[in-house]
Amino acid sequence: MIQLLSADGTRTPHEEFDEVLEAGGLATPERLRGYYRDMVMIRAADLEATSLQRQGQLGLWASALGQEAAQIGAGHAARTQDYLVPTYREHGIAWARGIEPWRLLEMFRGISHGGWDPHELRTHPYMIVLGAQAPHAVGYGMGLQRDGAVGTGDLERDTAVLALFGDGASSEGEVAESFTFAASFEAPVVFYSQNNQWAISVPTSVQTRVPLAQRSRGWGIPSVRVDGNDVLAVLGAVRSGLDSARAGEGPRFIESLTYRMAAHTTSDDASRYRPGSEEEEWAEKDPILRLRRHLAGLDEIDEAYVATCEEEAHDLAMQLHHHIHGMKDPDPMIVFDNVYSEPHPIVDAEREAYVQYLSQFEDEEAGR
Amino acid sequence: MIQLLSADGTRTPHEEFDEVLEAGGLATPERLRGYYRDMVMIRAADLEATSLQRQGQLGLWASALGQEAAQIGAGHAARTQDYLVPTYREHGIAWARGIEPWRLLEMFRGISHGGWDPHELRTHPYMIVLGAQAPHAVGYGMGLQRDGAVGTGDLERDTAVLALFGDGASSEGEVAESFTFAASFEAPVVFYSQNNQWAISVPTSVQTRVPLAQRSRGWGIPSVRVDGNDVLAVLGAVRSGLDSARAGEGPRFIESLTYRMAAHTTSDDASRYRPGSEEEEWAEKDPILRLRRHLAGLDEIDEAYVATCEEEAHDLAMQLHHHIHGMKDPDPMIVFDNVYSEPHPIVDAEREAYVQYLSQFEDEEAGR
Amino acid sequence: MSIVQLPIAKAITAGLRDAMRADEHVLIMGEDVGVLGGVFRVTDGLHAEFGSQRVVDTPLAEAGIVGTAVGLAFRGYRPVVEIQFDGFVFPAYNQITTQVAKMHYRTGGRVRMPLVIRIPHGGGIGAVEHHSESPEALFAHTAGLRILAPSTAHDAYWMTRQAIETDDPVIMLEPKRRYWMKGDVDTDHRPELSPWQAAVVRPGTDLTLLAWGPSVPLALEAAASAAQEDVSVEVIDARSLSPIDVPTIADSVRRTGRLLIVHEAPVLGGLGGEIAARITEECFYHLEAPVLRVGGFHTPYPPARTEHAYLPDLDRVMDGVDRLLAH
Amino acid sequence: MSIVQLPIAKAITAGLRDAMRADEHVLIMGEDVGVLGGVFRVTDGLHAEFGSQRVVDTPLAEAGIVGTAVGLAFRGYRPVVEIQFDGFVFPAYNQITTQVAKMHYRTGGRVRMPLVIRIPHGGGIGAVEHHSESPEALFAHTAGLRILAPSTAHDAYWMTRQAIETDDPVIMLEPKRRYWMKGDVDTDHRPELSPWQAAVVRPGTDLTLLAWGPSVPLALEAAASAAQEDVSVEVIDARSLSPIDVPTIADSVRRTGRLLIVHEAPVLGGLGGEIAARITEECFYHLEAPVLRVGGFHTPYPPARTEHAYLPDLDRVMDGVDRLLAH
Ligand SMILES: Cc1ncc(C[n+]2csc(CCOP(=O)(O)OP(=O)(O)O)c2C)c(N)n1
Ligand SMILES: Cc1ncc(C[n+]2csc(CCOP(=O)(O)OP(=O)(O)O)c2C)c(N)n1
Ligand SMILES: [Mg+2]
Ligand SMILES: [Mg+2]
Repeated sequence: MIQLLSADGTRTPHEEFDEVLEAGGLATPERLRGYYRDMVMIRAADLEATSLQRQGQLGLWASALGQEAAQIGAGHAARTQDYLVPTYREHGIAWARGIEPWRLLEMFRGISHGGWDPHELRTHPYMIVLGAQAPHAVGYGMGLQRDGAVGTGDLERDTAVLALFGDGASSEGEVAESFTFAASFEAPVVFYSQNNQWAISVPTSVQTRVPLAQRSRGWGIPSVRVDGNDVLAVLGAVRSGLDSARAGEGPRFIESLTYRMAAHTTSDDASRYRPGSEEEEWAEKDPILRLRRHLAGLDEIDEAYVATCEEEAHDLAMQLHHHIHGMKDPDPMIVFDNVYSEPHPIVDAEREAYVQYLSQFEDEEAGR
Repeated sequence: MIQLLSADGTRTPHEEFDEVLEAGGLATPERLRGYYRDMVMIRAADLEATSLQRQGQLGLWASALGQEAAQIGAGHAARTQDYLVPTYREHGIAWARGIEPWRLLEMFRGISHGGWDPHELRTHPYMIVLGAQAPHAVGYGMGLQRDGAVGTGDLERDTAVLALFGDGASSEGEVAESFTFAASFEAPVVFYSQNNQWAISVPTSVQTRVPLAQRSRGWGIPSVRVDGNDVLAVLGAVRSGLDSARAGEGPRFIESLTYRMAAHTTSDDASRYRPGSEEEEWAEKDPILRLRRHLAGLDEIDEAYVATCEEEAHDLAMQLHHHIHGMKDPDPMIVFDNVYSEPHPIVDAEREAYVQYLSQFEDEEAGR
Repeated sequence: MSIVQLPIAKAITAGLRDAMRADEHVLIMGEDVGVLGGVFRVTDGLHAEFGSQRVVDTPLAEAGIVGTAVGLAFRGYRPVVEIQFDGFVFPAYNQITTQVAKMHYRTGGRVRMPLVIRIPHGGGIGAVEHHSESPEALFAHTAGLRILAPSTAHDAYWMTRQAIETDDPVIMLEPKRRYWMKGDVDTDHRPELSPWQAAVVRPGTDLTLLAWGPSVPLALEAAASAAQEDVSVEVIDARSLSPIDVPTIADSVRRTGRLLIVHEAPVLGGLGGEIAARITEECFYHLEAPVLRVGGFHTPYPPARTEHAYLPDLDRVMDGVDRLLAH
Repeated sequence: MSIVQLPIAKAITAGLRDAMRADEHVLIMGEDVGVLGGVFRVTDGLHAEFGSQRVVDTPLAEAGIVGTAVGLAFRGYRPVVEIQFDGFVFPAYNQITTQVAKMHYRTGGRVRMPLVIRIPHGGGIGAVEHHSESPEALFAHTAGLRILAPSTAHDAYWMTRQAIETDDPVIMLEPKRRYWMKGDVDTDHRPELSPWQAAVVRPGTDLTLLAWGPSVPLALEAAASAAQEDVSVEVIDARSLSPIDVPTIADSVRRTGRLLIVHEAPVLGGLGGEIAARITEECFYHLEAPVLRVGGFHTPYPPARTEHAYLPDLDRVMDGVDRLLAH
């Protein structure tokens, strides 16, 4: 496992990744503070979402607590032109791509199935069907190849795809088929799996007996395993992978070892299947704490900055709170929208019949 | 690639496999002559089937020409109690398991979907949906584990499963999922892929950029690549794999490099996608010729034996010819049989209505 | 004590437990079915009682789950597979459609497939995408499968047992949003009614209302509501969706002359259409009105905060009743 | 020359070629579609003309084929995917049902899925298992998909082009056993009839006979045969199976009072049931008899030497006509 920051914040050099971080200006103190702030912000949003769920404002919430470095690092490792293909627990990725957190909350509230324009934000919709997004990522990469957007040598234009999935989802056949297509066509795709130790109640050992990183070697796809709670290791690995992919060197696979600190979702009770001691153990490896320790060691963070971040995070949580509490339920007629992009007589007839059906009640109410 | 017999019949020793062959008495001159005879027989049956298809007696035939060693070797490597899970081109496997060739022909003639009792012959039905049989093999192995039929140390009782699939089918997600299950549960399964270089018109290089044998390493499943036209290498690898699996040491994967000498099926025209020179090249590596050369080198075969084999093969072909030509079409009422094992009112009603419908014509004919 | 009050989920648990006690070849497989007891806790306690050889937390791969269950069935086991949510059955669709359904046929009756596929089914729980589907029509069209859809705790218990005892593959559609609805379960006396038969759960004379699974309580509510307007609605619980018990429905329609079918699945291409076609064929001269259907729209299952519009509710069922009676 | 005589397979080839010439974002993917030109030679010559970046021999994995096509569509491409045979579409069922069909909806209309999935469809070619299926009902139930089923060379050409031009995903069911049936194709003049509409292909007054794809020639044959007994059969080619053009069928049934539906798929749960239910609802007072259906049985597709019993043929269609007229 590659680690650049140990749990106490100590920095270990890593030839390849340090070069990549350096070249991209990704590890300047300012940037590091930025990652710290991002992680604090997204954690606050995450905690607020859980609380909103408890208040009945969301139907469900899938917390990414503990995976902040794995996501903020990967999100920032991508270049603007890259295309990111998340799962449903990718709030840090979303944040890094400029997707407002309330758009995520809307999905978990149950007012939309997808909250942003994938083209505009270069980020695929969240995906609940495990693994189903992986071939999309490869196909997108095959499109990039056909567009001449790979391997021209222009780092600001050449494009790669980051395909995310969990340790559990790694078992889905569609992920394996994605490896096959990516390897065969040398598609510019980095597969990035956050191994957060659990797929709901099932430990990673049920999905694989060997390190998950080894999986892609069966296709000859090079892989690394990084400490996913170490934002620098993640940044280095993902940037390096994406740059190699955009250069036309084919796919890579990264296993990012992290931990799902909360339950699977707000519907889940993690105490049924894992000991509190495990959670405590991982609390020691907290990605935010770690970066703060590192910054402190560099003398690049002060109490004021920490306080500002916390204040901003608090504000964000409040904003989300108010935004969600003030939210009206959608017009039920949206049910009929966007089923097709071109007119469809059956949908039109059903919409019309439903309008007519509803109008009865209006008549009734008017009649009262 | 492991080879025990080179194309000219020269024998190379191989520590592990020689031991296995020795222990099983699998490489005695008598056995070798038996394999030779089997391969000659099955090739004759195969050629006859192609000719029967040309005569309109079969709807289709998928020839296994060139894959005789890969199949006869694997079939005989299995112990009686083992369970074999074939594809649709496994005529040598079927032969080794005692499945009469006319049962295969019946399927390709279109009079049944499956010609034998899988329980009785410990051989799964032929499978046309590529890869779909692989999880069955693993599940069967999981059943063996639960039955206490694995790892007791009794080689005559402990049981393993041989799961067969082609180079093309190796790309199906269900095969990958089978690796996952087998690895996780340490199921007693040997995955055996005949890489015959082609999936219809698509070369193996489209399915994998690295040797196919490497595929299973992603799950930590040990693998070997053997010369599939070398009956001894196949015997050694498959027996060794199955014995290790039956001993409770978990799954293995074998890539068996061979060549589909005929077109994909009688509907296919291989000249559209591969050069005749390739076919010629592989003709040099013919598995039957090779074993005969080896036997000749050992001075363990004479003209009389060769002639007897050819006579027997000719007789078999004639038998098949007569059997198929004399075959009546099945009673169409079988369409309704075995849809369910317990009574089903819809099927019963449809059967009855069809009988009644048919009786109209009888009445008409009687009326004439 | 032979009668206990249980929620549907727990009735299924009891059915599974009793089946496992009765036959050691019964085993349970799926995602999170072990220590956790399933996301709906339907397998709660079974791992503790039967251990991990018989209650198997599998890798996360639905085709693999169903496919290995097929292999286990070949080996003489009776696997009960849990698909975590209706929306996640599709990765296993190939195995179910081309393998599970056809194995008995393609082996000429030599191999039986006593496999049960349990699927929490339907909407109305405010869930995120893919957690509220009603895919019954996508399975009923395929010969070789049987489909049961219990609507009461008693049926849930017995259908679980009977599905497991059946030598054909059975898909059990469990009414997710009614999992915590309680009912009396008599675990001692095998019901006289076959699981493959429909039940008239409320007799009536003006109109037949057919429903299954989660929609049965709604149908009963509608019948009660109609009764207040002196409309006598006969409610039939289909119970089995494959085979469909056409005779019981036809008997009723011959008496009432009118049929309304309610299901959560989209009306277009739903099972209601098949039933309507069959009943019309059998009862043509008894019908006072065309068979009408109330169900989901020809749209994907919508976001949770609009599902009340998508799902049949009392108003929409009553509207169907009114339209039917207006003929 | 604007009118050419082509077999259906070659009309599709021509449609693909012209679409690829017209729009460089159109590309073809599938098993053996490249150098070989597909097992039915439908993509013959396209690899030679457009090269392997636009005519892609993929790895052998249907979910991967459809799933990567989704990704290509996200990137602005218009992939035309070939599934080698109807029986092999099921490994891609998850992608088609949960992804392809729903992408436009779940992205709030922000992402379009101009994807075409070509499937050689139906039986009657004496094939081995899994090569003769008619799975249309397994797709028509899912909102978001469109389904076309051409029965003539002319429709085959134009529907191919129009399917590719459509911004929604389209499943093209190609009438496998009619691939070599020839017909005139006018490649210059866009047909006035929308691909989503049904066509009255033979007018008649006594009875409406609805069919699609490979069953249309059979329906025409039956109509000709009925004419000899002075029964006037109106034949409708459904052409589009999603959406179904209910108004055209209903218009006809209002005139004839009788509807017979013929399809190769099993009757139980087939699309015929949905159409019967809808037409009965719309034309209840015009119907002289219940809608009848002739189709496959509730069995897996049987071995080839018995498929003549399973498939609708002239005798079975005429039997349906007789039964319908007997009412
Ligand atoms: C195809 C499919 N099967 C099952 C589920 C139900 N499910 C949702 S999340 C989950 C566990 C996922 O684990 P992992 O991939 O490790 O991601 P994590 O939740 O740990 O982020 C399961 C089984 C699903 N969403 N999709
Ligand atoms: C799921 C599925 N997809 C497609 C096919 C059509 N098909 C039949 S054989 C074949 C090629 C198989 O190649 P391989 O696995 O290498 O086996 P081989 O034919 O070489 O023995 C294809 C594409 C199929 N039978 N099943
Ligand atoms: Mg996980
Ligand atoms: Mg091959």
